[in-house]
Amino acid sequence: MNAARAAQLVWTRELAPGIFQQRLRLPQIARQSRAGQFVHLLPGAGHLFRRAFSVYATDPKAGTFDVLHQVLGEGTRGLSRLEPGAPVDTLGPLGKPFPKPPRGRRPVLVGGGLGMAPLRLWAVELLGSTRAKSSAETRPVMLLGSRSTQQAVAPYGLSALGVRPVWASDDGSHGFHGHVIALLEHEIARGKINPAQSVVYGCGPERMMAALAESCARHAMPCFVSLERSMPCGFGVCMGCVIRMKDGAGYTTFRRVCRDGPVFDASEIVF
Amino acid sequence: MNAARAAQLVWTRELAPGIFQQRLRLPQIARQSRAGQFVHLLPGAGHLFRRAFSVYATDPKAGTFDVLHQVLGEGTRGLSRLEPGAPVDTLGPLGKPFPKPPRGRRPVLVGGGLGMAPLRLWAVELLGSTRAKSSAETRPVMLLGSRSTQQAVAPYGLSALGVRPVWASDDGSHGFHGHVIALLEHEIARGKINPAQSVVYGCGPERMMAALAESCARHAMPCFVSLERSMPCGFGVCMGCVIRMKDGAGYTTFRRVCRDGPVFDASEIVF
Amino acid sequence: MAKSATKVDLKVTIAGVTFATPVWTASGTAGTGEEMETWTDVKRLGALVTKSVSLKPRSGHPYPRTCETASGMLNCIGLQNKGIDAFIAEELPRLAKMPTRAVVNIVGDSIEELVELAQRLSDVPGPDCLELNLSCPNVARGIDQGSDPKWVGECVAAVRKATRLPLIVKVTPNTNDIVSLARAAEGSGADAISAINTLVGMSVNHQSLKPRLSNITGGLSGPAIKPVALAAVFKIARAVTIPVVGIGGISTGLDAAEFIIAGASAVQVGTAIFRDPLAPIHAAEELAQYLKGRGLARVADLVGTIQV
Amino acid sequence: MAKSATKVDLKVTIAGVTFATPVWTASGTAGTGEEMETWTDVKRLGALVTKSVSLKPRSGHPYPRTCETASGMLNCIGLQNKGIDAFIAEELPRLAKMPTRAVVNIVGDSIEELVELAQRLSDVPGPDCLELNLSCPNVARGIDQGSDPKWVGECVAAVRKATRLPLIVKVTPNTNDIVSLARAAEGSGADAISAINTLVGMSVNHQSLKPRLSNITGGLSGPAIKPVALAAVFKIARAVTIPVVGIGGISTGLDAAEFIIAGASAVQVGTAIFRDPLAPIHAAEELAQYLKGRGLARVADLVGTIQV
Ligand SMILES: Cc1cc2nc3c(=O)[nH]c(=O)nc-3n(C[C@H](O)[C@H](O)[C@H](O)COP(=O)(O)OP(=O)(O)OC[C@H]3O[C@@H](n4cnc5c(N)ncnc54)[C@H](O)[C@@H]3O)c2cc1C
Ligand SMILES: Cc1cc2nc3c(=O)[nH]c(=O)nc-3n(C[C@H](O)[C@H](O)[C@H](O)COP(=O)(O)OP(=O)(O)OC[C@H]3O[C@@H](n4cnc5c(N)ncnc54)[C@H](O)[C@@H]3O)c2cc1C
Ligand SMILES: Cc1cc2nc3c(=O)[nH]c(=O)nc-3n(C[C@H](O)[C@H](O)[C@H](O)COP(=O)(O)O)c2cc1C
Ligand SMILES: Cc1cc2nc3c(=O)[nH]c(=O)nc-3n(C[C@H](O)[C@H](O)[C@H](O)COP(=O)(O)O)c2cc1C
Ligand code: FES
Ligand code: FES
Repeated sequence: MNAARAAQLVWTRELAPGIFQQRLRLPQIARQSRAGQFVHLLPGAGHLFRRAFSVYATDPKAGTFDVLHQVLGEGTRGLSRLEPGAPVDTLGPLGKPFPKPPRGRRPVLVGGGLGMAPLRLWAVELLGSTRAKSSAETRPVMLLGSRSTQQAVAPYGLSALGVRPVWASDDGSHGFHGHVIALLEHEIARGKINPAQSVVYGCGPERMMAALAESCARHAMPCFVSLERSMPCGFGVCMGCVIRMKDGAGYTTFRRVCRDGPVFDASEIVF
Repeated sequence: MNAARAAQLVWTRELAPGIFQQRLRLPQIARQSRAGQFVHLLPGAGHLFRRAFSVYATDPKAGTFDVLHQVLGEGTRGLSRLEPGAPVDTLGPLGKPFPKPPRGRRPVLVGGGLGMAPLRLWAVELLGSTRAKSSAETRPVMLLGSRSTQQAVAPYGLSALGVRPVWASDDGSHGFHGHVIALLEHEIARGKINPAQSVVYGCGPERMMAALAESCARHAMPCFVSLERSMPCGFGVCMGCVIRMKDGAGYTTFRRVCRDGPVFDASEIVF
Repeated sequence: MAKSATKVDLKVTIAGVTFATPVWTASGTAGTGEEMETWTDVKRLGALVTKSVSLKPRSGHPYPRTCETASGMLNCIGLQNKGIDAFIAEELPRLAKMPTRAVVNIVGDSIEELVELAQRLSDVPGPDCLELNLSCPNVARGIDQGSDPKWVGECVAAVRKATRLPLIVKVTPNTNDIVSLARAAEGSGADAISAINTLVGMSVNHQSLKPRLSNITGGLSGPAIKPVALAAVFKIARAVTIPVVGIGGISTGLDAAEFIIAGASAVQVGTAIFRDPLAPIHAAEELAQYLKGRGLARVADLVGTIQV
Repeated sequence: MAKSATKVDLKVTIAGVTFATPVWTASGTAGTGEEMETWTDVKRLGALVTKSVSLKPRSGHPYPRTCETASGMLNCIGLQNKGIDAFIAEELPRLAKMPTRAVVNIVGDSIEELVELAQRLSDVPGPDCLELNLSCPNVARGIDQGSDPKWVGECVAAVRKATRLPLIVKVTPNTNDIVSLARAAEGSGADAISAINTLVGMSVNHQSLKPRLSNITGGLSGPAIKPVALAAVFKIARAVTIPVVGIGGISTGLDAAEFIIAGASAVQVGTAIFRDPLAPIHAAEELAQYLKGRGLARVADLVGTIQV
């Protein structure tokens, strides 16, 4: 039997205004989490509902895991203000991880804003499994979008592993001027990404994921997206966090993002 | 027009386990408060209701006032944990103060537990008004009851003014062994208090006030008691904080402790 | 929606009466205005709705009359009030002079009583409007009658005949069909509907094994009931053509905006006054800011703009 | 009350069925138990009450289906479920093996549907009890029928004939008279009453001007409604002789104790499970502590001990 347990806050770092990386200690999460999975954190004893965060980094030896979040409302504000040592009631890891790249396809990781978080862990896992035979052809490519330089957070520890994200920013202040999907198209157009030999993993705002799905479909690239929903329970009992399925009917019209996802084959869902 | 305003917490001192004295700065309260009146404090932004506390001390020159409270639930806990400098939304001063002693009657102040708080300010005011002609006959007498030594808090700054409370404690660890009403009877019996020339002011748990009223009635001493009620508004609009009046009928059966009190002539109310 | 530096006009007109703002006090939470004059600038209130007044004085229920609950409170005040004679003699003269609208809330055990109250209040200066409390859950027969559309219709029709004052009818939420109550009131000549009153609730002390209220059950109010109130206002506003006054858990200007979006033409702030007497005034200010931010010049431009 | 070092027995018997503890899960908040097996020790649950199952599969309403409110939440799941065929084929076998009682909650658009559901569930291993959901506020006709004592009576009578399984009837709080509903159910052969389901509520986004739920209105649950639920349980328990199962805003063992004091023989924990799947188990533990502290050996010793 699993159960919610108290993680211990190790530290909090404000990486950009309102954007926080937090390290928590809870060995089972550090050990079990796979990229794409999330933890459901209780921001404090006074809160009635948990908040979902992708697992951003893990250190199984130290028994710690990291989350990356942006202060939006009371939940994230509460978390960001905790003192080191504070207990954080944690349920997880939850959800299904990213599926492995199909044979012969190079992973292209496309993230918007803090959608980068699960992709960062995914890049680390991909590198771990391919390091031995790591080559230009199998190394993950990472395309990241942000509003501006200020909001662009470099994926934690990735550059040391030799992955350099290609950036796009809405205002052109950070890399490619434009949307990250435009960047993807640009990279395909100039031959940097070969759709026939790529698989896309996306995480970011829903509209971006819809555009990504559309673009991948056009290029006949498999595409997996990680989705967000308001999640009362996070472990599959409330049926609140649903997404509409293309081939669903009756009971299967809607599936739960928390348990049947958060990662879905983009071609199967209705945005 | 008055209005609730932000007082600033100057300091908090834990006088006994769970018993706190807090000094707040808000010149209008410091200036206007009279003994027996109370302030209605909001323990924090997340709280829906205020909490009532007797004004314990004032320093009109410094613009500060003190409260003395015991941590019972969320409200008092929230207050006790505030950091110096924190704003405390304050409504007050509220309620009617203690009435002046009738001519020729020496004030006897009878308090139980933190009921001592308004009596301490009353003693200071009485001394202020009678200091010039202060004598053994007009000086207030103070009888205080507590459960044990541990819980006995000495009235702030009174000994410097020459008022030494006579103590009673339930377990005999602090002064007279027994209830403070028994102490009052004892003082009357041994001639230290002359009912014909005394007026009693009481504050403490309701049962103690009932016993005090009964004792005073028996000795034909005028008696004024300060009462506590759960107070949703504190300024007279909700009709929640009522006490039953002996001579009431219809609308006047119940009166508001917050606005018609909290100080009442003990002979007029039904405990 | 055009966003421009509009000058916002908070005035609203309901049943021919103009109110300085759409944010009023709720009955039973601002007394008869005397204390509000001490603690707020009453001319910035849209209206002062008085505590329910009955024909005869009422003592109300013994203490304890209130208790706190999760995001709300229960009360069983029991309509303590001095009765219409003393109200007219002692309270109305002051109310008449108060620089805000006075909505006098009346309650009765029978239609006859309500008719008499309405008549008495029609011949004296002071009341700008009457609010009929057909929904107080604390009086034995209050709920059953108030949840019967037929009774509501008869009641409103009788009071309608007895007075020329604008009539706001306050309906009970303790029903399966608040819309029928509102329709019945409208059909019988109500000028506006106000909703909601408190929900029946209870609290138990697990140490003493006693109810926390002297009258065992009481009325639930505060933020906890806001969703119930919003649903009621939304449904009523779609079902009637007269204005709706939204009540229930409103503390801020954004709360007020939500009710107005859902269809309310004005709102009342109740329990939130206990925390801060200035709550209705602050809410009106915040509402003005909100309207300005959306480029709306008048409250009416927001009423019922919900997109469904 | 004697306080002694009693060994507390949490077992309760309702309609001839014995439950390990009086703290159950509430319908729609624990699925059909699969996830609860992952996240809790189900044998320490008094019972697993399943999400409502209907005759045909239902898709439910589109996202957004939930939103947070002050001390509560709204939902308009819309009874998404796989229908009785798939339920019996895929869920019941697991439920039958689960080391806790299985209370199967059924919902239907008509009496005939409910009868058929009850029949289908009577012939298969698994269900220890049926709970009739006559109160879901999210389906068009749910409320009106469920608040009509006559319909409730007919419905329960028909289902009663169709099954020998113990019948718990879950009544709606969206009524002026929940007691009549409970009485009607008792009169028609219900073995127990459960109350309450959610209150109708709504939330509005003042930025988008849209309702926060896809279905506009939804059901309010959580601590906000606890006072309403307690009042309902108290009143029902005094009006019927069959056991009452209390539901609404219960998160802790002390909450459970309050309902039991008010007259409930068992309770269900709903929304609190979303915060912590172990909530019902922790509540049962805390309840045992509480009973021990009062020197009570059995839950039955606390039922209805309210001092009024
Ligand atoms: C699987 C998953 C993984 C996530 N990973 C991350 C992450 O790594 N970093 C990060 O910053 N955020 C992440 N989010 C979003 C994060 O959960 C929300 O930003 C957070 O719940 C907002 O809470 P709040 O109280 O601060 O904001 P509020 O806006 O006050 O929240 C109010 C309500 O809206 C819900 N809500 C609002 N927006 C979202 C949203 N986009 N997703 C889910 N619930 C929402 C909240 O749960 C809550 O019910 C993730 C969400 C999901 C579902
Ligand atoms: C006029 C007046 C003066 C007071 N002066 C003092 C003082 O100087 N020092 C001090 O320690 N306490 C004083 N009290 C009592 C103090 O207000 C309560 O102890 C406090 O409200 C408890 O709040 P809580 O949230 O910590 O406790 P909780 O027990 O969690 O409060 C729960 C609810 O019960 C109410 N409540 C419970 N007991 C009381 C009570 N005895 N009086 C009023 N409300 C109560 C609270 O207002 C609240 O609604 C005074 C009360 C009144 C009415
Ligand atoms: C203490 C108290 C007393 C009330 N008295 C009355 C009353 O006399 N007449 C009436 O119509 N409503 C009365 N109400 C109901 C309020 O006017 C209002 O309808 C309800 O409280 C919901 O609004 P709120 O959540 O803003 O408080 C009372 C409410 C409270 C809290
Ligand atoms: C998300 C959600 C789904 C629910 N689904 C059902 C349901 O299918 N059938 C039912 O009878 N009650 C359903 N309920 C109502 C609960 O069983 C319970 O009666 C109500 O939520 C009050 O309890 P609570 O405050 O503990 O949640 C649902 C409640 C929630 C929050
Ligand atoms: S959040 Fe409850 S089912 Fe997904
Ligand atoms: S506390 Fe509201 S009238 Fe006294």
